[in-house]
Amino acid sequence: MSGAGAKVHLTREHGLALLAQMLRIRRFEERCAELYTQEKIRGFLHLYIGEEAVATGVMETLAPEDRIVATYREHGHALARGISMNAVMAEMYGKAAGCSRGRGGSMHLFDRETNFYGGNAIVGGGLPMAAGLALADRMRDRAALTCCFFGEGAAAEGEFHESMNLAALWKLPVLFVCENNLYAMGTRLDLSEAETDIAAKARSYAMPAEAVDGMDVVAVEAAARRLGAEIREGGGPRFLECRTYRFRAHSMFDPQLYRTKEEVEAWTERDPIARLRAWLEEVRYLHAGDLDRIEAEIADEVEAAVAFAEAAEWEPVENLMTDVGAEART
Amino acid sequence: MSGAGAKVHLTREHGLALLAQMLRIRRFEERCAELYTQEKIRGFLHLYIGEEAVATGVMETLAPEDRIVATYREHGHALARGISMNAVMAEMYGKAAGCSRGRGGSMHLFDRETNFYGGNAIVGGGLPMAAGLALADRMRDRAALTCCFFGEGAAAEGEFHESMNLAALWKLPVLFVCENNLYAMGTRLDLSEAETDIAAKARSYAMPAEAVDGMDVVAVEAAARRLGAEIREGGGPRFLECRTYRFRAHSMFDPQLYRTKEEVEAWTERDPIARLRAWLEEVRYLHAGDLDRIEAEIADEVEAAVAFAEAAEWEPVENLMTDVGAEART
Amino acid sequence: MSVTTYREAVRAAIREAMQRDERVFLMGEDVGHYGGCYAVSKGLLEEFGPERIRDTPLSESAFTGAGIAAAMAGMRPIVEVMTVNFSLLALDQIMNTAATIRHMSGGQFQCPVVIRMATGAGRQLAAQHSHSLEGWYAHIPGIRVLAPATLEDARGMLWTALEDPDPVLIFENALLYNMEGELADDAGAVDIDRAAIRREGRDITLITYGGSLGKTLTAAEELEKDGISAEVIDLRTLRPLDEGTILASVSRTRRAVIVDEGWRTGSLAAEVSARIMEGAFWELDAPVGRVCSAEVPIPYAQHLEAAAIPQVPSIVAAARAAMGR
Amino acid sequence: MSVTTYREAVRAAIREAMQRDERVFLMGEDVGHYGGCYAVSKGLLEEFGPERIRDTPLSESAFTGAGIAAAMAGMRPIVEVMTVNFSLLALDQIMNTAATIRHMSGGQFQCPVVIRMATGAGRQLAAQHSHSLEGWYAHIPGIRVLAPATLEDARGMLWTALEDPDPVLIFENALLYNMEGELADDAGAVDIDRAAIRREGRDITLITYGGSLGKTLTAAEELEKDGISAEVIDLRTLRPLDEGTILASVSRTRRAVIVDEGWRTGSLAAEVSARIMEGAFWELDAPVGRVCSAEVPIPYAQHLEAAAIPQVPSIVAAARAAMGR
Ligand SMILES: Cc1ncc(C[n+]2csc(CCOP(=O)(O)OP(=O)(O)O)c2C)c(N)n1
Ligand SMILES: Cc1ncc(C[n+]2csc(CCOP(=O)(O)OP(=O)(O)O)c2C)c(N)n1
Ligand SMILES: [Mg+2]
Ligand SMILES: [Mg+2]
Repeated sequence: MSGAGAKVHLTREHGLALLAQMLRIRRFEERCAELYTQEKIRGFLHLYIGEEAVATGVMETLAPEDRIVATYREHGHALARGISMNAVMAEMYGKAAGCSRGRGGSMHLFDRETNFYGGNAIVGGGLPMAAGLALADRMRDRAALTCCFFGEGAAAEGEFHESMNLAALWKLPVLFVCENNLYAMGTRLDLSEAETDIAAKARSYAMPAEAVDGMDVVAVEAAARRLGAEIREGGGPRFLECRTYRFRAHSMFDPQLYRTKEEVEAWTERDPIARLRAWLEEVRYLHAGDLDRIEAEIADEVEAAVAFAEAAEWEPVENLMTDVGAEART
Repeated sequence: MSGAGAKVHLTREHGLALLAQMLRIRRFEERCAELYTQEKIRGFLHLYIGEEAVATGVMETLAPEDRIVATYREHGHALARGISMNAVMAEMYGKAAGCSRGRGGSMHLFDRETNFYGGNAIVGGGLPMAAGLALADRMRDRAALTCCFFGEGAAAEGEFHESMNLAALWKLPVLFVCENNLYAMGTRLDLSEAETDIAAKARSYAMPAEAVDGMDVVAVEAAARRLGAEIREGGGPRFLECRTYRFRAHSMFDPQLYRTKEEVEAWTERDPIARLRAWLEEVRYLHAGDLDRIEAEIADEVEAAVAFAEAAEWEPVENLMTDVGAEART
Repeated sequence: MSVTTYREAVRAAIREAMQRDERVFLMGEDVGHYGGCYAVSKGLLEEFGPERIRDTPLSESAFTGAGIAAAMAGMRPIVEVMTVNFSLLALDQIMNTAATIRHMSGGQFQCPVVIRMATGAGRQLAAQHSHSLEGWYAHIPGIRVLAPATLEDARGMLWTALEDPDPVLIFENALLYNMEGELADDAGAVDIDRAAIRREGRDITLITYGGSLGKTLTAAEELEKDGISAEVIDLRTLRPLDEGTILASVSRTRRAVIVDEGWRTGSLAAEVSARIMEGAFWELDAPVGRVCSAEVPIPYAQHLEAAAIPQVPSIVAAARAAMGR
Repeated sequence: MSVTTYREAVRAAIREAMQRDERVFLMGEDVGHYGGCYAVSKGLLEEFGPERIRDTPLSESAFTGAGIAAAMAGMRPIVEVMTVNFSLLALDQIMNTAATIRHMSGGQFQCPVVIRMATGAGRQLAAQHSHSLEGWYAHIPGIRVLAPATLEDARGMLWTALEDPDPVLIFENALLYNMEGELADDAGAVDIDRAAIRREGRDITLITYGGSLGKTLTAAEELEKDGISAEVIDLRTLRPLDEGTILASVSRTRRAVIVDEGWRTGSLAAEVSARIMEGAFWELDAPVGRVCSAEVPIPYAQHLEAAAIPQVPSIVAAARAAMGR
């Protein structure tokens, strides 16, 4: 891999795992897109295709006790974090076996087991949450960090500003990961920000920040690991900007009037999966049959998830009011 | 005067005018504090005492067509902008002759005549307003700037962040003037901001910014004039941080537990009025009798304003619902 | 008459306003290059340019506040907050500035801004994207709140709102954008003061607005089959309420049910019920009923969402109950 | 029994909670070094230190959101939003996160946060500092809304709220902080489910909460002189409403007036009126009345402000009207 990646000593095993994880996310989402046209999945569906290196690389560096806050574009994060594909797919269907019991859908995947705090659909709304989770951990002397994913569009929100300052001021253990895919829906970064260098913004809160090639999973992982270590040593929050690109439409309703085919094609050339694969071939980590095996395993997993979701039960409508408040007060 | 001030060629006339303006604000507010204990003035009363150089210096540089947005600590701005002391005092009393017809009180002085847009009591709430006024002027090709005053505490608000970016992105003619008096109520700057250099914050929006000694009225005026000229030339927004100090309590209810007497005394030594006066004496601009004359004129004006406010009518209670909406639609 | 959609009617209204008055401009997230989240403003950037079809950053408070102030300084902005769900981020500017500025300044400043937003549930967008808060907004003095439910109103309310010297919030139920129908070729401005009787009836008054009008009319048809003649009132303007039309109708029919997609407690339906209590109590033959949303964050799953919001059967049932059947 | 004030009662409640449970901490603007905007938390910084009495920047959305999340992660934060007027800036976090998270996550996460704020008019603070929005907040499913109106409730509601596994908003009317009275030395936790009958009566039920309780009790005394025996209900918990207590009382007295400092349209009073309509219509001898705030941004001048909000004479007049006198 390029740049930072080159310096990392990647084992064959780890390289293949990264490839498999990214492919797993890709194939899952491709299937979701189909299911959306079949109206099995409804509501909004925001695909992560093209950006898989970010969630994959960062998630590799997190411990089980760490907490994750993500956005409505979070299928990749949920899968990479280890929520089962069955539970995620069932949630997309709105079934009771879904990871949010069918209440959340694509935009609101939650999982207590893996400390996965959503699936937040208000742009910027997850940032105060990350600060608060980290605050609790700090006050409870719990050795964990909170990793907060958000898009570059969120950087314009007041909640970004307030949360960055709070985290830096209180030296909270948060890893802010900005997935800079250049567009917020159809608004290009330079049409929404006077200062387009996102990492520089973070530094204006006296928060150490770096930018990394978000199409290079190895570079992402290396940077996240380094920053995470600094956080774990008590250094306070860190900021990682991942420069990436969304290959698909913003959601399923987007005619993409705001960008050219050429631009999309140029970025597609940098597909993080193709890139890692090429490198693995180059260094002869990818053996004959490896890819087919991986693809087959993933295809099985995806089809099993679809079958699981299809077969799963609907929440009885009588349970509409369940979980508005606690059943009994503790 | 010191620093920047020394380089300005100040006429005697101008020097005396600055002194008189600052004294006028000081004496007005001292009288208000008395009237507050007499319960003639009610609600919240936020005194500007100690910070007069900021409003006085900046306001000198503004044209009649310029617009002003201020905070709840805006008596000085209102007077320096030219709202009559009678109208301001009557507003403090809540009389119908007040500059907001008795609806606003101390925190909400308004005046259409002088383009004075309040008196805004939500911290940070005036910043989007400034952006919008400036946007209108730009779209209407009106050669004017909007001058927006706010405290350093407001810099932590999301509305600050969003407005700074909007103004810089759209190159709006706004002069942002941050009155950095080191405290937001009882919260010292370093307890609320990870990055305590306010001007540096502004620069993170790609907005040119400077900091100036806010106790030096000549330096404030010079800086505001220079930045104002850049704005008028179409350079987009500018940011001026004025380092100043509030000599009195935050409001009339504040026991000032959060700062030491010594600190207050040290700053009082830098009183902008005493300082200008000393300099005017040094350069022999202040002649024998000048100060007495100025003080006497101001005393007359203040007492006339009190008499005016005392004699003024109350708004009939039947008019309670006036101005909730327009009488007749246009 | 031509066939058009609600979306096109709103777009035509914006276009006409932009053409008629150069002080008018549209500002909001993705109104320009994207073409509008609901494609309402599609094509307008090309026609009017980026100064007047102004994409904003994701900064709801600042751009809404800027629109409010631009109106104070002589412009006639149409601020589009993509959906009501995000408008909470701009609420300070709406309640503390737009709604207060005229009064607080003793009448010196006014704020003729129009703020549009999409509202409503029904598209499986779950808890954070399904709010119906237009009735809640109607609590705030100093603003006018509109809920166009028909093509005529989608086409005609905007211009009248822009001529209003005070802030006007327009809530467009997102499920209506695809609604198709006939619209007069010369359709233009409509009043924004009065409720409209969309269907005359003798036995009961069904009072509704916005996204629930269609369901309520369907329910009225069902009731007709049962021999119950239902009058249907479309409130149109949620603030100030046209109490006269409501009370006159209820005084005639002596029974009423209010249909409101807002959560039940503290709904606009509660206010309408209270007004009827105060103004027509002696005329009532039965307690006024309410069909509102269940008090739950709207769930994603289709069957749960459908169960959470007013539907034709629940309206019919409530009307029958009010008839004592 | 000792003499104390509402302020001291709130402070004692916070102190006790901090002592009893180390997961509890207080966070907000000026709660520490300043001693609290209303001096509620005075002295607590010295006692508990800056980690647990945590001054925040002027960042309502972030620190409220952080408190919400800290509760999700096992702490028991008391977030103080200085006044309800500024809470609009935090409303997104309250409505879209705190109120939804349990449901939206299918019951996996819960948010036992307590958010306190001062509310109310009456101190000549004008349009931006005089909101009474506690009734408006009661619209939101997923949260509990409390309005302590007595020393006992000021002292006792907090602990119960902290034990509640869901978000609780506590609104303290700022005019009450100086209220003095006797409080049992062992005063402690109180229920946060039921309304309280603060005065028994036969002829009419006056329903109120928070800052208006005192005025309503005074009005009841006045009415007594007229031979009208008024029952006074203090709602205490604005969400969920204790409908049972309301309906039982009104069914007995057959008349009711609701006193509510919120603006009239869309007030909590409207909801209570609608509930009575639905639950006790056949028991009513007269329409339920409302005494609310005038629909105006609260003006500064004392006489105008006083005219804008409920006062004893207006309560008495409404009660007399309901009695047909
Ligand atoms: C507060 C808020 N405003 C607007 C929206 C509508 N919206 C959803 S996603 C989106 C774009 C966000 O862009 P970015 O943060 O860059 O994330 P990306 O979608 O590119 O991953 C917008 C405007 C929203 N969900 N929340
Ligand atoms: C949004 C908001 N939060 C809190 C307050 C209460 N408050 C009024 S003034 C103030 C301090 C503001 O400090 P700063 O901006 O530095 O201005 P200064 O008072 O020092 O001039 C606070 C917290 C408010 N008015 N608005
Ligand atoms: Mg993006
Ligand atoms: Mg300050």
